[in-house]
Amino acid sequence: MSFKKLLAATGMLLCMGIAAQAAEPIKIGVYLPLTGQNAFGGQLELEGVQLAHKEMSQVLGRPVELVIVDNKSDKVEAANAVTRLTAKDKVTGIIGTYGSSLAMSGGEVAEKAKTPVIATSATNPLVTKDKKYYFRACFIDPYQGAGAATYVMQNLGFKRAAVLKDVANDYAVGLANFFASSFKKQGGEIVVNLNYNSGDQDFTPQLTQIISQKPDVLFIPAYFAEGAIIMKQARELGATFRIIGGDAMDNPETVKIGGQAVEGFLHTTFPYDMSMPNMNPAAKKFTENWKVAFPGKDPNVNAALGYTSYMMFMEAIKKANSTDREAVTKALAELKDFPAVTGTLTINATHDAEMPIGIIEIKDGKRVYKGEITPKM
Amino acid sequence: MNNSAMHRAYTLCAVVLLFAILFYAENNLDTYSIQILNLVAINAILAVSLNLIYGFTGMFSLGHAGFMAIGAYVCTVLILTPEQKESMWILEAIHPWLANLSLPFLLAVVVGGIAASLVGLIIAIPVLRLGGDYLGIATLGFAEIIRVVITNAAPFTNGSLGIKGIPQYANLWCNYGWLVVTVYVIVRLLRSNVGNVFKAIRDDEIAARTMGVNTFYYRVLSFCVGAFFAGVGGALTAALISTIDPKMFTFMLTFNILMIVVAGGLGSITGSIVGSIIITFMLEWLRIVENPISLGDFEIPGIPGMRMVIFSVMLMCIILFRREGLLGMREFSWDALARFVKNPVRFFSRASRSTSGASGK
Amino acid sequence: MNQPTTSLELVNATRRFGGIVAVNDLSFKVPQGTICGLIGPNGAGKTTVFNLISGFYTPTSGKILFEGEDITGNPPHIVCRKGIARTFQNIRLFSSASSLQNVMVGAHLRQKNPWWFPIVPFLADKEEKMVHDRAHTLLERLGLADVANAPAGSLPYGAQRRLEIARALATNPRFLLLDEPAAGMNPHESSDLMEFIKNIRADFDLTILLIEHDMKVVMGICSHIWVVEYGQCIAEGDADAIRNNPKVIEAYLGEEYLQYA
Amino acid sequence: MMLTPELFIQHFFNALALGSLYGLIAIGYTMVYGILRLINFAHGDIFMLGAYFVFFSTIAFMPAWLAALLVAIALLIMFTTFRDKSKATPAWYWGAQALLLGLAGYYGFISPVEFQPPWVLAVFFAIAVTSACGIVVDRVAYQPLRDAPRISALISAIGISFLIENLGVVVFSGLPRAVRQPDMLVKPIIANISAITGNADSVVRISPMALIVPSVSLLLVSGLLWIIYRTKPGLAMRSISKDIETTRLMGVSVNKVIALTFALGSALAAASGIMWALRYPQIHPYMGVLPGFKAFIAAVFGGIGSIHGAMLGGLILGFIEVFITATFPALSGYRDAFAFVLLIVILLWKPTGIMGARTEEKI
Repeated sequence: MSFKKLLAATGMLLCMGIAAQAAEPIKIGVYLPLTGQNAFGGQLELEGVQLAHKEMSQVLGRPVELVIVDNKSDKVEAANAVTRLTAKDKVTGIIGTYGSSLAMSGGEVAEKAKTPVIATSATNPLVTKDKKYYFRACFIDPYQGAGAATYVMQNLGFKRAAVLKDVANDYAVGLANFFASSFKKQGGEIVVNLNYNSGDQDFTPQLTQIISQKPDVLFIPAYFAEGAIIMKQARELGATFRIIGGDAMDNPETVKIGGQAVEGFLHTTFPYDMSMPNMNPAAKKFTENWKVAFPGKDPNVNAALGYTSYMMFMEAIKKANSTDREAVTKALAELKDFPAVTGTLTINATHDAEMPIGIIEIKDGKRVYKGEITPKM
Repeated sequence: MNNSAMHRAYTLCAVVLLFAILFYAENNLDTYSIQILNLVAINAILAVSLNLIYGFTGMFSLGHAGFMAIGAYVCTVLILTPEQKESMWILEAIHPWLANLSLPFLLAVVVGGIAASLVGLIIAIPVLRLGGDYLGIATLGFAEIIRVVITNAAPFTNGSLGIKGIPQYANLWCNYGWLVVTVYVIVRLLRSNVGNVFKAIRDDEIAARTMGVNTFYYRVLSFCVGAFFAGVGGALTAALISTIDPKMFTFMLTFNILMIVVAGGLGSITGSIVGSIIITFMLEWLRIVENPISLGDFEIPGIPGMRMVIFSVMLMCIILFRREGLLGMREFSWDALARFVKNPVRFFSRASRSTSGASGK
Repeated sequence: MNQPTTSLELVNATRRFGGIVAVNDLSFKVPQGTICGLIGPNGAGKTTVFNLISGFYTPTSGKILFEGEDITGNPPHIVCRKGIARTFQNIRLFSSASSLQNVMVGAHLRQKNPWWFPIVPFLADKEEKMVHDRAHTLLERLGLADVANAPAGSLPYGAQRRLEIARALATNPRFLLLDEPAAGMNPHESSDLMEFIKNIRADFDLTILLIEHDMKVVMGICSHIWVVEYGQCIAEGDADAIRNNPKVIEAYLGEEYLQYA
Repeated sequence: MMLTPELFIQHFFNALALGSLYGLIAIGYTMVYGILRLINFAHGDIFMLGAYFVFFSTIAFMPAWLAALLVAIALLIMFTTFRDKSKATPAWYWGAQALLLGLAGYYGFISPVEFQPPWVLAVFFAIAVTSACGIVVDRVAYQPLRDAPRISALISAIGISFLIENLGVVVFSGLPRAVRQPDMLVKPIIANISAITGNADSVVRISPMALIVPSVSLLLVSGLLWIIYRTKPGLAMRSISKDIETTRLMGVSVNKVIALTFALGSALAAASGIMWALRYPQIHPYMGVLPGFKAFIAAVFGGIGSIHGAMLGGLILGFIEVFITATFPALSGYRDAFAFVLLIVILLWKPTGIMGARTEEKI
């Protein structure tokens, strides 16, 4: 009798213990540039993460808590942020960040702390290179650069390209280089390759030079705001060539800033856009939820990547059936055919998400999803 | 004389105690706290070196970020293995001179410091003829030029891509070791007659020249010693953060160090160290204001950027209401400590009356 | 009596600032071992002469010779090393440093150690002690020993003047320029000062040239006086000669006074 | 590389516009430095505020009550600063205050409407509010340190500059914003220059802003010179820059004149901020940093303290930047360093600048 009582009591205690444990939240860290020069991307992605969190705020029967840290677009702060998340907040995994150099800085810390991280839109190949714990929800720049080159070459039939890049920005320098080498490899010619510096707003000397070289197309691996100004100034100077950019141009503001000047502008991006035809179910769901949550704002690809990163973690935690960092890492590395907003997502050997490249054209002030391209690497 | 031998022994004990604390910290604190401790040490090195240039020799230099960049890049290029370099320089191949260079970390830090100090020398020779705010702007200009050159000299620096995966050699021992070296060297210099000459130049350059002081030589000397430790600080930052790129070394960085120096007290080494402890911790602590705070059901959303606003306001208050900084020109000394232990009330009432207390450590 | 050797000599020294001629074709010789005076009304160019000698200004034309050596255009610290020290009209002490440190700066010229010696333990101790002791001795001789550790800025005025002289003496000069040493002193203090100047001249084997407005001091200790007006020397001679020179009286007191007298 | 006439003309106008903007900002630096011997680090941020205020009044459909309130505060600051305290306050002063506060109250609480003011109004609004900000900066950061060593004030200047930038991030958010350009400013002017080249189809395209900017700048500078050389406050300013103590003894209210200097300098910075935003239509809280530095360099180059020098320095800097980038495209990555190299060269060669007067240090 007393033994049974004891057993029951123990059982009850055990149950309570489990219940208590269940109530304890799973912490997911988010480190994004919410201030500083990359803030525009970071804030969009944060909104995506928050939307996903609202949608799925529980996993394994435990609530999920987001720990959001601003890395201020600063690498020292990024490393600090990851240190804090791993050591102080003891998160299961981390989402972040926009900006490859920030991701690389945080990645070193995460690697040492053996904490899995999913980069939202850090596209530099070095981010996940030789890293066990760093993953990404996006593709990489060599692939994107090759995609842009292939599209310009194959679909548009251009042979003469010019490049104008921010020499102080690693993303721009990398992407420009991958574009140029792929373009040349395919038999094209880079007629002129000019630089500017972050923060410059007067591109007229460079553009005047480029116009005088008469290229067919100008590649600008810029961020949207700068890119839009470049296009404006180019059109003002009478440029008639096509202009193509990278994923960082993918922002509703591009059209707002650029106005008439961005007409006909092309850019590569991750395969999600609110205007895309035949959306997959995940994308549809994201779009609808977004419109409810942020009625004044168009859903955008950065938010989609933030959203996807969060969902990838949930999937991995479910698969691993654990919040152990190692187990989650393993589950992430094995993630395959996950139905994400940006298409069916598979993590490859270098921890990049394999997906086709979307091409968007601005037509009549509207973004038109032109289709997808899968370059041969 | 006997007294000073005692003080030397005390100081040695204090250093031993410091390392004992470090030993405890390394084994008991989480990586986040250790990271902050590391930043404290590096900031202190940088602040002390800037204080030597500005607080003790009176040269308003805003070029610290430039020296840090030189130290960081030189050290980094020297400690990476040839394979790492090959895989890192993905856009432009690394310059063949550098490809196979490799040095042990400690030596690389020293070389980084020497490089910074050589650049300091090259800058000093033309610029130190200027005085006051012009000197500040010219050194700021040089720091910017250094940054632009680093951005564009891809074969040497990997340009804007920066360098990643730097081995994290800069642990607590290394950083605090360098801090002790920095403080030792600078305090020894300042307490010798060389230090008197520095301070003479700061107080009245014309009178110093009349006293036969080759002010240009001593200013260059102080500038280069300061640049050396700034370079060391930069090298340690690189080996702590493990990635560097030109954007890290902007005026913002110089500003933070300048603020540590000003807040601690111009012309006080103790002040610089106290300042770097306070400001480094405060910058971390202020992160709270950017996180959402929930008071029961009511949630105050975090305001991004608020932290830097509060930080700026606090610093403005120091500049406006306590211009001489927390410690003024006072230094820690064992005598002062003894006085404090004996009678704290009297200690503070005396301290507030005279700003220049006993010197030395 | 032999012709005394010349310590310092100005040869046709001229200094222009834009259109203004501050020192105009000025020549004089200061004999070794004497105390000489340079007087003249305010703005006559006396301090400019000192600045020319101590190297802050380069003469527009003319030469400055010290013990036969041409020191024209040498920068101040070289002039000092050659053996010329000076004080300033408006005291220029290193105000945040202690008296002792002030004097030690003056004594730094005696140090031969490279700058990094102090970093190495014990390496520089001997020399530091030498400089320290030398500075202390000087303070003692000038009656400042009890304020050795006080900040120079906190000293009373007279002590500051003496400290400035002590600091100048620490550079081991053979020639000392004193710019208005008696300024702001009462008659009692200035007569003490006269004794003091005479004593240091003898003790340190100096030649002294001083600028002074206090005629009692000038007349009392200077063996030779030059009167400068508008950058030119209008009179020279010993105290009596100057006192009775009508040009000097005119320069100082104006023509009316002359007629009145 | 060789410049064709077409390219040359095009670059010329680009350089002219950029240089005028640098010049306008530089004047603010030079005025403050001339009077206080202080590098007003916050001037670049004042320039940023000017751009933001015009943005908010034209693009963001700022609520009218907020606009009216801001103007009211701005005018209040100016009136209280420049009011002659020895005389009785004129009735119109209180009348104006009451009217503005009434307007603010009406729109704010009785009939809160959103309206988009016409351009001219928006520009005046922005300039008034920015000028007030200039005065506030002086009050907060510099006035308490008037008797402090110059470097203390300089550190305070750096501090307030960072404060404004960080406040900008909080208030305006760190996101860059697009400025709506009126259509008439976008359509390029196409000029046939076959008369020069002899080639029938040689055409240059010049943005209207590239012509408007220099013209407006010329107008503003003439106005400023008139104030400085033909009015009583201008006389007081010139006199303070010669000797602040004596001017004070002459019974001039020095702080008032300094406030006026800040107001005028900030108004010019606001004007250049507005034109900058129209020419390079993207604004963000850090936009003032680089133009600020460059304009300061232009001021030093021209001879700090000299208004003509500042304008000339700005133009020269603009031309150097544009033409070096244009002639040596390989150097385009070093563009931001040109200004600093120029600074160091001028400091070493002639620290007083090309139009500055030499001053001797008194020993």
